[in-house]
Amino acid sequence: MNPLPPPNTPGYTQALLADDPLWLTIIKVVVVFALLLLMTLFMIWLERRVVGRMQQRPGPNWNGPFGLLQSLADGLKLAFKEDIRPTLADFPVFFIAPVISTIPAFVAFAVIPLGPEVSIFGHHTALQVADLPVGVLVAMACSSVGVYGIVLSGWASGSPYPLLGSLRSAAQVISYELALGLSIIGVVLYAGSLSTADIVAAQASGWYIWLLPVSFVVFAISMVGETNRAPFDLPEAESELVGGFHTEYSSLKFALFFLAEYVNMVTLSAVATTLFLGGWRAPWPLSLWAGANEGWFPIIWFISKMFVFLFVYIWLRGTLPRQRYDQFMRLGWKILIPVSLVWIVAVSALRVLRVQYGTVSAPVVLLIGFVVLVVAIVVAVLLPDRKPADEAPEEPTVVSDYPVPPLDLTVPPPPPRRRRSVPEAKETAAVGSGSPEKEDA
Amino acid sequence: MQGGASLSTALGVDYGALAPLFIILGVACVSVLVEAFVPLAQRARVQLVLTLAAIAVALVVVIVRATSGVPATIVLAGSLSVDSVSLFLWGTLLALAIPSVLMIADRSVEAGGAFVADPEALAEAQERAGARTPVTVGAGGAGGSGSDGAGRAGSSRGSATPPPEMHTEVFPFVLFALGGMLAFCAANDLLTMFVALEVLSLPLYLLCGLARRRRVLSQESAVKYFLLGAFASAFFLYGVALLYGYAGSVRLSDIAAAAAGSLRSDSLLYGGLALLVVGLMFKASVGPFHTWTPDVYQGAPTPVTAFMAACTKVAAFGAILRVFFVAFGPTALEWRGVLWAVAIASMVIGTVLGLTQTDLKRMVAYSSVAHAGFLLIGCLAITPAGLSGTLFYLLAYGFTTIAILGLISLVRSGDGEANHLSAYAGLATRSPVVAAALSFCLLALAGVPLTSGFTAKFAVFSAGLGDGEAPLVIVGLVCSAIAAFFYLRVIVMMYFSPPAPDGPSVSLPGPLTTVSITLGVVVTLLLGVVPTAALDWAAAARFLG
Amino acid sequence: MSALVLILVLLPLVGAAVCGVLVRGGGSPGGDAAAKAIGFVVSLVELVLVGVVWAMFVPSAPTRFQGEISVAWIPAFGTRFALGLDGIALAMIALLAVLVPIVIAYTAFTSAAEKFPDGRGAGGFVALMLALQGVLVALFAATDVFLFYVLFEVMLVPMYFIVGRFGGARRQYAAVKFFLYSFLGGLIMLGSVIGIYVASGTRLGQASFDWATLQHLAAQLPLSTQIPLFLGFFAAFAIKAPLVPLHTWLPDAGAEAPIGGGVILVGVLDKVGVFGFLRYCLPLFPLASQSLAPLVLVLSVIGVIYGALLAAMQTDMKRFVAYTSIAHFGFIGLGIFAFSQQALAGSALYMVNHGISTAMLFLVVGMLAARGGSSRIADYGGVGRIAPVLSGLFLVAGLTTLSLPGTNSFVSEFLVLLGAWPREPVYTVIATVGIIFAALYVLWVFQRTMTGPLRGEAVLGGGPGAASAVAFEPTDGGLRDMLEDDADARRRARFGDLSGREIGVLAPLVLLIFLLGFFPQPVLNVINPAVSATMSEVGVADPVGPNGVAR
Amino acid sequence: MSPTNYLLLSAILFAIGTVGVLVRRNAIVVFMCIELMLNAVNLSLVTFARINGSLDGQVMAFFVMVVAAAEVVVGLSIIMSIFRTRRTASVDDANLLKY
Amino acid sequence: MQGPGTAGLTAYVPLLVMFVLAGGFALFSVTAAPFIGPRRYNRAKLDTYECGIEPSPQPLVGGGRVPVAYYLTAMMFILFDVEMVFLYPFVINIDALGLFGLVEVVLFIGTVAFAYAYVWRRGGLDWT
Repeated sequence: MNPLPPPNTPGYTQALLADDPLWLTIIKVVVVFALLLLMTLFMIWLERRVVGRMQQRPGPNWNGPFGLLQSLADGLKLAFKEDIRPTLADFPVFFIAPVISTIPAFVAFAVIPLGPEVSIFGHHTALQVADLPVGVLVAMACSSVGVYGIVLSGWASGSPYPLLGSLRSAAQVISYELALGLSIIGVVLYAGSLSTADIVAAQASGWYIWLLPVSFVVFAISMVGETNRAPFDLPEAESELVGGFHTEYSSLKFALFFLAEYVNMVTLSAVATTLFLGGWRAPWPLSLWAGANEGWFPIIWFISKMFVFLFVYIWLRGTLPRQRYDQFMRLGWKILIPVSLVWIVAVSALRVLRVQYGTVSAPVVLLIGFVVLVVAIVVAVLLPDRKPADEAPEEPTVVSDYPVPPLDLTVPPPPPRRRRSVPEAKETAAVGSGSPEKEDA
Repeated sequence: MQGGASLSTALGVDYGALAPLFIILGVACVSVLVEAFVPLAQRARVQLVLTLAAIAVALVVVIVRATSGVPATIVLAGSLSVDSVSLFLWGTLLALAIPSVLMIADRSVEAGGAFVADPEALAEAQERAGARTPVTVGAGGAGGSGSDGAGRAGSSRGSATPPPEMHTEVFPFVLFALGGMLAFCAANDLLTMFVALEVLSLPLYLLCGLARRRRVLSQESAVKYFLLGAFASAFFLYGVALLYGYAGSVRLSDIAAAAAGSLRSDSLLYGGLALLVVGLMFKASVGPFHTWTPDVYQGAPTPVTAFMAACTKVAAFGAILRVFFVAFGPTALEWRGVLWAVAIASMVIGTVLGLTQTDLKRMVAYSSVAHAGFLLIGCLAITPAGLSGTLFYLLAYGFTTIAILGLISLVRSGDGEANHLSAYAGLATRSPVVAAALSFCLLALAGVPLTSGFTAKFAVFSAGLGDGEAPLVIVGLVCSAIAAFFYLRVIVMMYFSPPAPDGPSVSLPGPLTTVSITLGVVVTLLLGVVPTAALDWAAAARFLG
Repeated sequence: MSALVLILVLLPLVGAAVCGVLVRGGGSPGGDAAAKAIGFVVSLVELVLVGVVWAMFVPSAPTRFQGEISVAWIPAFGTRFALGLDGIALAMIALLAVLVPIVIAYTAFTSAAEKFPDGRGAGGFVALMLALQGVLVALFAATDVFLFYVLFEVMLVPMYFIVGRFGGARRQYAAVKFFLYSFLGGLIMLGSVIGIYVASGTRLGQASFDWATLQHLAAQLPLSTQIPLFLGFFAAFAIKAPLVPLHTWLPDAGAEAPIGGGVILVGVLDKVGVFGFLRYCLPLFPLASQSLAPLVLVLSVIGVIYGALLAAMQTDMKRFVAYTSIAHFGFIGLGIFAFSQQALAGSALYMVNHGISTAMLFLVVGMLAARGGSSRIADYGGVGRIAPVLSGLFLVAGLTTLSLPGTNSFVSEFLVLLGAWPREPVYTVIATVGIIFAALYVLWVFQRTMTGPLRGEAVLGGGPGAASAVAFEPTDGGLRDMLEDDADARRRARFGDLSGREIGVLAPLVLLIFLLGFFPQPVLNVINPAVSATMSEVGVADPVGPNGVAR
Repeated sequence: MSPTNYLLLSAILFAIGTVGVLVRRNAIVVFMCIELMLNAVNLSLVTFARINGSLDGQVMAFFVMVVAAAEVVVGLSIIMSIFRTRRTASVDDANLLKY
Repeated sequence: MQGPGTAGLTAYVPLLVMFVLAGGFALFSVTAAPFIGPRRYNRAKLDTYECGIEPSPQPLVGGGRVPVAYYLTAMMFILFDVEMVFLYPFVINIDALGLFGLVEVVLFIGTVAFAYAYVWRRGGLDWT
């Protein structure tokens, strides 16, 4: 391979990892894999505890210290449940769908840099399974491949609820993947590279959360949408779709979907950390001490940052009611996407100006004009919509052919102020306490 | 176009040269916004005015540039070549687009327009009708555009409520297609050509499926056109890839250079050429690659058929000319034989199958296949005469076809157009003017002197004979003699046979259609009697390698 | 004079336009009548103008053409709108100018005007006829090959509509057949036109369509290139002036066309073919025409015999006329490709005479058919008894058709045979047999229809009287005479003799027949210079001396 | 391994797509075969770019992707419309238009 | 965009390993499940789950009519996804492209914004 470029320059980690012997790679992979499994078990426990605490109840506290083994017990119990294959199911697909949704969740984590250069058994390497020139894209690709598992599972179940659930989840994942990708663009712009390690290296001077707040917010929101988590857990909205896409699944197949969901959470939190929170870099006061970014310490910083996100996940679930599907899509299509588009234009405009002209000159004004134009268009778009007439003939289609519950319960859209009104607060509790039963299915 | 570095070198964009293209595409985008923001009541009018204005301005720009003698340039990092040929083709395309747009916009022949009802208009119509029946899901239009109205508009036609307005999206479609055509026949590298090909095809696919009457027929034609079109463009693309592998560039001139002096194996070159030609021939509905033509011509709304028949042919043959002359001129001797066969096949197929048709639109389709063969004769003569002849032929043929289809769209029975030959029995007694115009145009297609058809045929054939294509020319002459038969059959029907008592009615065309038909007929006559100006302009056209 | 030529072309077209507008606009009987009147007047004016031109025409002029006009038309192709008259063209134009008013008068004004299909008025017919005349005049006068070709094709359109709109029962079939044959021929010719254009481009450096230029070019063209080009032209002309294998459209068209249309079709339109031989095939491709002459001669002679035989076998009078003219065209072809001054002159004169005689025959047949309502020979018999004038004129027409000495045809036919003898004795002899056949078929038809006792559906009308007549036929003298007188009386009432107008229509033709029969000289004077010019262009020595004795 | 193999692969894929288009009768499947052809072209484009050592091929692949996407949108909408009209996506059932 | 001659495919080996490991795990689970778990036959259990009621006759699996809105969403997704794909290379070498590139990208985004506005106004994004 080509000689090592100097440290902290783009491509350094790539070159470093390129020299990894196979055994080292395998070790890393196994470790990461185990880490993810453990994180899943721990997350389930943590979620139930935290949500329980938020709802003034203990949550699981019987098996093991603080009920830590509860989720392990659940997993084992699932393994010993009967594996049901519905007669109408398209068996091969039904069989392979959980696998498809599981694999990418794990693979995506491989590109996450957990720490700087260390020496393992005397071999110099970076705490990262793989650093690719297109690392970020790999992460995104994996997250979007995962949806295949969901869609196929719903399709293969041969039953209306899973079908609709999978359709919903497909629509939702692709919608929010757009926002996700657009928000990443800002980061890539400043880092000038798609390699995760380079991005982390580029944040030495400052985290991108400060530089690109809008991108961060968009990413955070769409991260939740991407993982089908509350308040965006519409694919498995019990109140509408029974179990959603995994209605017909049981036993370990069900467990795999569950696993995939939580691993996705972890992975995306890790990605968010890498992109916006400086990855394994020590937070501010600690970063004053040079040693904080050396050796094995950074793993601590990284995991703790990651847990911030994970906690927010749980927190959201505990507090927010599930959105209605149209509200949810509106949020994604009518707010996140235009905002991030405008944001990208603005950021790149500023970037170009800073690089090319120190000062503001005539073409700059013209350019601002362009940006304003785009903004104006988007604003014009934000005008109050007319009642769209062309959906009217479609509704009978939805209910036409065979008895499915109408996709969008025609609830009259409540004025925004009545969002946090009493009955919906009740629903919050319902949702919050809804999840444990789901696990004990 | 050519990767990052050369992009920045291409900063200097010659806006003067590209003005027509920019105008058309820009206005296309604007008209999308019009669709979005202008209320339903004014939409159709605004769209029509906007579109016509754009085309007219672009035409003026082209003419000014062509007459002012600005030297030919290659713009946008060598992707477009604005030479005299491009200008001629642009002028032709824009000139042909005007009558087509007029026909498309016309709402007098078919009440409410020839296209599917606009969902909003449909909703309003239903409110007006008091929403008697629950909406039945009829033909779902493109992208869920509620063409459910089709069936409904048809059913509620008898009732008092006027049929709802048509989809005004057709105008942006037409503009985008037009822009694609402009780029297609001026493309100087194969990648641009491919992109332009798609830009011109995709809107056409959609337009074909939007007929207000005979939804299923129309949608079928759209599906067929789309599938076959995508198939052909895949071939085109593979050809591009092979040529890129051969020459290391997709620039036409580079390919020519590589072909001229290279020791590489020519298998890539000729394989690429073959695949490329397949794609192009498909678009031009030549010879064995014509299978989509009759179906699409029949199924598509007649104004769209006119637009396709005229403009697509011009664009496609413009591209064919450019490829043959600029990229493969040096190696002409090696590949010309094959294309001779193609040309002959096209002429024979078009003629023989045309004899068996009883549907007028299908007949026009097959005649267009035959005409494609004649045009190919001109293209295969890699000489200035061949070039100018083909260009002139395109101009003449386009106007005649538009006029014919416009006239066809006038003959209507209870449910939409009556295209069957028998419907034309005794048309002359019922509406002499229409019959006269139609028979004049048919004679023009047959190539009777004093019509543009004859002048064009003469130009092409003389060019072909001058380049030693005697066999082709003879076949062409024989074919046009045979083809005269099925044109005459229509005239016989119209003039000599007594009108059927319950025959179709000839709807009185509104101003728009009238203008476009008149334009077509007049140009056909002028190009037949005093073609000098056009011929000179065509003769002055030269490629900029 | 040039202006005059131009007017000759434009006047009928304008007239046609006016009539057309009148008919289209009104469709009312008023418009129709006005159209007829105007059309007739226009054709008369045209006739007068032709007379003037004839007077101004100088036979001894040195130039090939007189009264030339030449305007650039399509520079890109080097075509010019060029007109000019030589003797033959002038003769043809004159013939046309004579026939058109007669036809119009017959169609528009005689009581026996045909009942056109589904009540179409004669106005449209007049308009089409004038248009046809304009095109034909331009065609004969054209001195630009391209222009000639264009008119050659355009000529079809009005004729197509004349046959198709105003013809008999199977008119559609006939019209389409006519159009397709001619159009096919035209396209083959187009090939040759383009070919000679390209050839001139390569030979002379700059391509041209000018007749004179191409004629000079002819000297340079090798035989190998001349032959295909010649064949192209020849095919078109052979179809137009039906030589035998290509003649099948003519009987149909002739039979189905309205009488007036038939007159112009057979009388003038077909002459375009032989005119083409004289004007284009021979001068432009001399070598080819010499080497291919035997082919043409064979065809012509076959045409003579074949036409005669089939004419004799016809059961329909119109078809009969058509076949007779096929036989005559055989003679003309023979005369042309015999390459001698006399034969050529004879053919040229024959073109005129045949026009007149065929017109005569057609008209008479038409009048007969108009009375009997049928054109089958078998439907008539003994017409002479009830319509003596008609039968007399029929006889005149027949005699000129079989070219009895003293009628016009005799002169031309004699000239042809005389001129053809020294070079082509064999063909001449065979052709002479045709004359005998001609006598046969003409007289046989006359005898069957005009003489003898009254017979036939058309005459007897199949009424009760008819039955009685048949019944009483073989009884003895006195009673028969009485019965017959009264029967004749009855039938005269049903089947009148020619009206004054009809006689007026036929009179000029009869006059011409005998006039040209005794004094062909004026026409010959006009024709001869053109003929000799053609001879020199072909470049063969005249085998016949000035005094008509073979060298 | 040598780039030629990639070219072979792309040729094979292209052929498979072609055969599929010609053989299969379901509009959607035909459509997928066409997409397969396009991607085969992409492969060969990228390979040629590697051979020629220029980026143009990859850029072209980008354009092809875009075009393919546009085609997917348009094609799906058309096929869906006829599917909703006739409840079938088989090309054979679309037989109102006789040749 | 990385030109030819980067680290090549070896950099992807770890991903492959991870893929194999996760895949093996998942496959093992799904195949093992039937053998570990009990099997008590019960027709109702194998029926389609419809809240306990007798399942109504089904159309072909997946052959049911899918609401148009989903197709629309898919198409919009393709549209924007392609846009995104083009934005990445742009931002990677934004400095090289400079002002021209910026103008182009603004035009590009603007063009997509037109379509976006159209879909929005015509209710393509509304689910009610």
